[in-house]
Amino acid sequence: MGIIDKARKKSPWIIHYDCTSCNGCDIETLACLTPLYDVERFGIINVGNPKHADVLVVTGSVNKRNVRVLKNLYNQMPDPKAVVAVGACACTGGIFSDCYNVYGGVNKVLPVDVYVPGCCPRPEAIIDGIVQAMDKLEGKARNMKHAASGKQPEAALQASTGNNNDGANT
Amino acid sequence: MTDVIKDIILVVAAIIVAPIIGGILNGLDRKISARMQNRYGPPILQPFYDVLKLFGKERIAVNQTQMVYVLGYLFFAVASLGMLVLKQDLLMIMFVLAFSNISLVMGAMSVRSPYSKIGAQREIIQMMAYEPVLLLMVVGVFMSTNSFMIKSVFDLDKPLLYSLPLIFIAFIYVLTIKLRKSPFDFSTSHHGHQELIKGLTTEFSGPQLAIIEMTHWYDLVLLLGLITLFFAKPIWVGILIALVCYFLEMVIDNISARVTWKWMLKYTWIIGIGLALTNIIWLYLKNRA
Amino acid sequence: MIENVTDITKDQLLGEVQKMKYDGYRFVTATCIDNGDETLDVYYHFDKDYELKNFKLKLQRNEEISSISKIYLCSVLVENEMSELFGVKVSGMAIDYGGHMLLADDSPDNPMARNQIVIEQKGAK
Amino acid sequence: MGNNEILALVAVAILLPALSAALCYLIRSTPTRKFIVLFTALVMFVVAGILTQQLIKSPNGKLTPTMNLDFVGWIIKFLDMVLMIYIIYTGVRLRKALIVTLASIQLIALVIFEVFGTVEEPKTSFVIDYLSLVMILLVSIIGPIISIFAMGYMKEHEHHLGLQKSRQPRFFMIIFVFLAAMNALVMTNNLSWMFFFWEVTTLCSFLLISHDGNTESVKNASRALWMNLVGGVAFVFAMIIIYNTTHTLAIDEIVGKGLVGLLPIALLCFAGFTKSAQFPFQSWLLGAMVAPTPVSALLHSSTMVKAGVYLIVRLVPAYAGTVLGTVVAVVGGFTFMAASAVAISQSNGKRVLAYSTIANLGLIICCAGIGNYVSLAAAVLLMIFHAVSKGLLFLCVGTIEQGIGSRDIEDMQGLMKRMPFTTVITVIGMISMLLPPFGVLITKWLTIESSTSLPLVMMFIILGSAFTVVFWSKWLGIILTMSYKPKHKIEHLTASVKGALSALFVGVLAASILIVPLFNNLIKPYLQSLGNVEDLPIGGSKGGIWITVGNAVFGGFASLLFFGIIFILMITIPIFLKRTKAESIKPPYLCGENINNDVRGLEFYSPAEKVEKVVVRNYYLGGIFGEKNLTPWLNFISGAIILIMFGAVIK
Amino acid sequence: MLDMIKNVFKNLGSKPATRQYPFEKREPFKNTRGQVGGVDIDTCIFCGICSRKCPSNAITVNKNEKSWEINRYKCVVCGVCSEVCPKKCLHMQEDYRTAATKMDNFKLVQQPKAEEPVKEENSQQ
Amino acid sequence: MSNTVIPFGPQHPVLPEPLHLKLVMQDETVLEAIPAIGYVHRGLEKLTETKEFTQNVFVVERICGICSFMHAQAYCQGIEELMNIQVPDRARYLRVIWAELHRIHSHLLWLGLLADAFGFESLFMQVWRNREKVMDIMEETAGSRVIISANTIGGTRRDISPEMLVKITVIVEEIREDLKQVESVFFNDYTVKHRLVGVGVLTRDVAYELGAVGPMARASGIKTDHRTTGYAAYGELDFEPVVENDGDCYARTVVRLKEVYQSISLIKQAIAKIPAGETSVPVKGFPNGEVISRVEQPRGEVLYYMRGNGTKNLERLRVRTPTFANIPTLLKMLPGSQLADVPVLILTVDPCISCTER
Repeated sequence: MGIIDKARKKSPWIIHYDCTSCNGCDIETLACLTPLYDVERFGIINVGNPKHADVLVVTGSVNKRNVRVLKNLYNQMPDPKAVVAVGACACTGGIFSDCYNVYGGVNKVLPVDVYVPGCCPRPEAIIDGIVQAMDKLEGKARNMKHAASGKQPEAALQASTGNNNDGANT
Repeated sequence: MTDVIKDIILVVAAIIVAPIIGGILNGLDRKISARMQNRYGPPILQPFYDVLKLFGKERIAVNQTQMVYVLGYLFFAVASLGMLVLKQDLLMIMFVLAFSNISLVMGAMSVRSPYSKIGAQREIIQMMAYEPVLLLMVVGVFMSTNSFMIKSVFDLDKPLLYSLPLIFIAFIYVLTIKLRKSPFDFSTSHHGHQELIKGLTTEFSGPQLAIIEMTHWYDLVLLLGLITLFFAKPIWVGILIALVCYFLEMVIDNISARVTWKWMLKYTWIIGIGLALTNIIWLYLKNRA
Repeated sequence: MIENVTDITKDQLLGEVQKMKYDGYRFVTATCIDNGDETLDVYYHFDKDYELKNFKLKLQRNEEISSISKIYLCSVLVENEMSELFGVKVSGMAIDYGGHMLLADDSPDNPMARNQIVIEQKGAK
Repeated sequence: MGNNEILALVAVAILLPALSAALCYLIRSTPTRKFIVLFTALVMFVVAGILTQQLIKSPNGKLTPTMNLDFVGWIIKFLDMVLMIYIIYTGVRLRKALIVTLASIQLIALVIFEVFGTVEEPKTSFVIDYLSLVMILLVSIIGPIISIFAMGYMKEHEHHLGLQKSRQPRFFMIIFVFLAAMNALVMTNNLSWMFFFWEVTTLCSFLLISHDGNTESVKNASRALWMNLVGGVAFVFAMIIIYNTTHTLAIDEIVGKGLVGLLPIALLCFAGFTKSAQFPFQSWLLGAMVAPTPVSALLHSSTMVKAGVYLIVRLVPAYAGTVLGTVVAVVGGFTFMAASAVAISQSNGKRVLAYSTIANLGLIICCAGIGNYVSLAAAVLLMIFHAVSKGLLFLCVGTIEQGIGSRDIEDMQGLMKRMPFTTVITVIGMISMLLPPFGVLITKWLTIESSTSLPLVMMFIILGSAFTVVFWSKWLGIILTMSYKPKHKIEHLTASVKGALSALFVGVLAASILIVPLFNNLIKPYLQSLGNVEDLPIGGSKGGIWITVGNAVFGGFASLLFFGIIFILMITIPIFLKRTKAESIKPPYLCGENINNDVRGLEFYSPAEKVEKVVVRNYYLGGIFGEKNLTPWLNFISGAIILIMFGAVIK
Repeated sequence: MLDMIKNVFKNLGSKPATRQYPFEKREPFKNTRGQVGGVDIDTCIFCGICSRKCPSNAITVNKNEKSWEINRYKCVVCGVCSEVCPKKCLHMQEDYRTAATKMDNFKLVQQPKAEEPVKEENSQQ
Repeated sequence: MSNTVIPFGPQHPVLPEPLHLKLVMQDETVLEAIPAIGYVHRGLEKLTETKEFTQNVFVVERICGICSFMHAQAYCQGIEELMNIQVPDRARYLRVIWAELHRIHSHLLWLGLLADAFGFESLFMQVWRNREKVMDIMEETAGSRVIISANTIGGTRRDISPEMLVKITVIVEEIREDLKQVESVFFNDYTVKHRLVGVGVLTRDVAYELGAVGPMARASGIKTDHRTTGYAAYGELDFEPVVENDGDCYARTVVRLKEVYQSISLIKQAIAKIPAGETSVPVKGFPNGEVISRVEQPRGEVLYYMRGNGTKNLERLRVRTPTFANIPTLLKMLPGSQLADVPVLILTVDPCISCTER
């Protein structure tokens, strides 16, 4: 298993979701991909699909409509996974924490692993954040192995299929 | 009996060596592409890290059958590689390769996910575009060797390239589609920045994705092997040409935008089939004369 | 400080807007202001050659106005926004988001309306 | 066995179904009918089996029971007239001048030719060689199985239509008459008899298409009738020309002599085109899809339409290597490509199957036209594989239609959860049409390998097979779509339906797995009978089919090895799957807008917080392959090719 | 079609533009607003202007406790606090703040006679 | 026959921002597309009512991180007009310089994203590599890369030193050189043109009727550019709006690319003409009354409506951002397009969803 743990650290795939960011953090996250910073050096790829991703990079505070999207995305990511909150808004809600449509930081909705402060954070800071998140994944993977044995995929299903059972929708 | 044992050893060796070569080539591709974009790029072993990591991920599924298709994809790709190594019927290799692809398409269509399904539809259209060219290539090989067995390609004293120059170009053309390189990366793309997210592979994750990734490596080796056929003697020249072609694909990848599938269909048929057919008719006339 | 403001009533609205369209004006946007005394001001801004023309419409809360989206389709967004954030009733919008263009289910209703502020602040503290 | 025993067997093969037909019509009790159907089926199996055994034992690969019964000839002549008059009557009743005209032409020509002329009937009325045997096996095995299926199906069908009085007696009568006619058609050596049975099948087809009696079915049936009558007219004139030039109507002589001149052969091929619904005559077969599914399965895919290709394959020695052969290959190849292309745009399951049938018939005709040993082997193999697979698929679609109330492909999503038994069989049936190592693909491979002498035809086949992949895999994908959810079964199949499906399913698998013995025992002797060659370029050994030139193998595929590996995989994959069982079930990706707790991912939040269903339809590429745009062009081109064919043979 | 090819080969031939970040750090520009460095707690008079002017309310000043506290994860690094500070004891730092796995407020308390401010900040990786 | 109905966004890798579309398609032809916004709605207009009007500068900057400077500029210019503040000349020029730097950064960003949307990764990389130079200027002059917070009511918060001004001229010239290399790709490359020419055509009349602004309108042949009214120092600089007449995606690309050159020229003119002196004047009193302020952002004209009531808080601040005006064009452009063109079409609007929703 050691080799997989090693590989895990070298290949963090991220999914970036812009909650209510002002685009500042988004463009800095995107700037990480560009030649000057080139996070692919660390194996980081912006895959854009929760099913493939290891790290969820969230920018911006969570607003009331985004909550479900964020939860869905997180739910669809396979373990071990980490959440990185990028920017003041994602950490605490920042300047918008008093707005009526804002819940607050990402930690109100998801377990955040790494906080990257700043408005906007420098690309370097974002790289640091993702690298830190990778370190946390190792511990998470260990927990996952313990939990896996007792897990029942059907259990979640039973709870949820009650609402629509019409055959035409199979 | 020794022949059979030799064959088995050959196939097993191919099965073990191919993904390593494929992975390294893939890593080189990423590195060189990065350099073409003025970036430093990932380490060459990056594809292996990715696959290993994916094997260590949680196994999530959308339905119970996905894994079957993924295994089908892998198995038939391996089988066609095995047939290549054993120098079997080229036409059948193409059919088995198509089967492998259809298996992936079925896997993508088996889930109720819009992007995966649309990706599958596009993949089917891609297959419709490149299959005729591949089959025509096989026919071209037949016309110059008078046999469908790959063995006879190696028995030929003149490289195939001399008699099939146009088909070679057509093959390079469809290779871009097969390798899912820009401008034809619309059923799935290496980077998710396209309208279908990851298209075909959207719903595959963890070990499933790892197997798909490995199958791509097998595919890559197989396709480069097919290029090698065009210059089978001496074999190192063929391999060199295959690598040059692979480099060419990287360049094409980096100098073009993604086109639409309608364009692809139209031009693959016009250019690909046109070139291949011209070549075949030329051979046909030459053979009759 | 705003030039070219014309006061109109809500019955004149559609006619005046139609006239603006004939005159080749571009619809810029509409602005809704809650005066805090159960009245709302709605400005409709039009532009031609960098010159703004504004219609000012004074409304009682709960008054209904008709949508101008049949004349200027692009007013759809701003009208939806008005009805969501201020509770202005707008009838006949080309696309009606039903109060869910910007706001989610559990967002406060008409958050920009003044009577809401008090409740909001109380709730917050 | 002696001559008389074999003659008796032939008589049983023809007369027993005819008798059963009469009984079915007369005895209107359901249990009795069931018994008759089962009994007839059993006898037909046995007869086919004995015939096979006898043929394999026979020294020259031919069974030629002779008989000196002139009155049989007269009975058939008489029945011929009756048949024509009945068709004219039908034409009058339907007010279709075209039908009346065509039938009248045939009647007049026949009367002049047969009654007033002095026609000498051939001595050997029946010749059973390996080609006939293949057809007999198809008719006598698939036919009864489909009849058994029809028992369960028609009950449900009539229940669905809400009929007061069952029309099943009539239905089964026609089916059995058809089986009798079909058996006779492939066994007879007399061209004029063949013509009679040919027209009987046409009439049966007409009656069965219009079985439900609504306007659409009657309209389509009458179209089928007149198109087939066009072929009939060609047949009659071919017959007359042949007799006038060679003074014989014995098919083996006509074929063997090769002195007939190409025109009558071309006319016969033309008749074959109409019967096999080649472009531009494809519309009748598509219209025939309104008939109850067993009819589609039996007449319009497995057997009757094979009569056309049977005739064309039978005539191969007469035109192989001539310009006619080339044109026939072009017609077939073009139909294969065109029908496959149009099939892409179809969303109605039965129509897709119909187009696929047309395409495969085209491929058989194309193989016949190419006319070398490899392609002929492919033609006969394809006749077998296609009949089994397509018969099965039609039955499956019929069952699915009764299960879910639709034959639209798009409605078949998630079928796996609802009708698991039917779905598995359907999927295997489709795979057998499409993928290695199943037989249909092997024949496609053989065709391509043998068509290299005709680049144009080869391109048609290659394009056609690319299109084939498209429409099959689209459909397969829809059927296999499912979400993670416990089974939701609505499948209730009667024993007859289940039995028939299983039987054909076993047939599909057996045919593909036993391809080597099949080849060695049926096709190889057939090929050898064509030219008495010892050294065939194609052979079955080492678990597969190999094409050789001299001692060198130039193409080959060990399908048995492949089946073996698949079998091993089928055992190991479940074990592997168990080890890699999913740890959790996640809904599909819907851009994050999934409805809460909906692991199946059927719905998403759309604008304004509404809940909307996710619908993903297949691509039908209407702009490129649309039936309406494409058909006129394709008809025009194929019509032109046929005209060229006649032009080429007349000059 | 081949307009990009020149660029691609030029890039291939030249050194990548990538700055090998963790191994090669760039000196921050002068006067960059990296983060609020903190307050010179001994000179601070706890007037609270910085707290009032802070647009995101990240700073808390407690006159009684004599404490100055900043939530760096709420701070938008606008630099207003250092501009408005009457004693100019609040200063901005040029280096950016690194990521952390826990959010902690940075609190400084003026000790009546102590030399050093008490730091309650958690260590960062 | 039912049609394909799929969600597109809010989380979608091709859209950097959460925009949701319900797409109704047949094969891949879009029949109907209904955009949904609200994923970035924070309630910023309300927030400005509770903050002091001086603090609001920082709030409006964070409406959008890409055109943050222009938001602050529009706000400040409005308040200055309301309170009759005369901004020093140097500050007016500095505003022009920073604003044009922002325009370059925004357009380059957009060009990169567009390249990414049509699958041209290496082009994306080249354009964004160039953009980093602008970001460096921002950081060096204003102290921050993206949200530079350089504006304040009554002027600018920082000055740019003369040496730095010279350096800026050199760097923008470098940017022009670099951009020239990729220009031909955008203008001439076959595959790029294949994806852009004739896609999403918006005729002049339709664009005008839908209220399109900025490059969207200019690409459709409407000669509108609010800078020509001469706010800040634009009146003293020489430029002409870039106008194209085709109204398709290609025209929009051309307009934006040419505007980068225009901005470079404006910066150089401004640096040449910039007077010495103070950069800000002190502000006293509170705003009272109503005012409308308009500024040309990279995406088009932004409209600020402000009403003060003589207290430190504003009574109402309304922002009509350019994307808000441009989104309705999507309603006309998307139906009938191909699925593959949807991202390109959305991007050519250059949507700034956080602007739109505030």
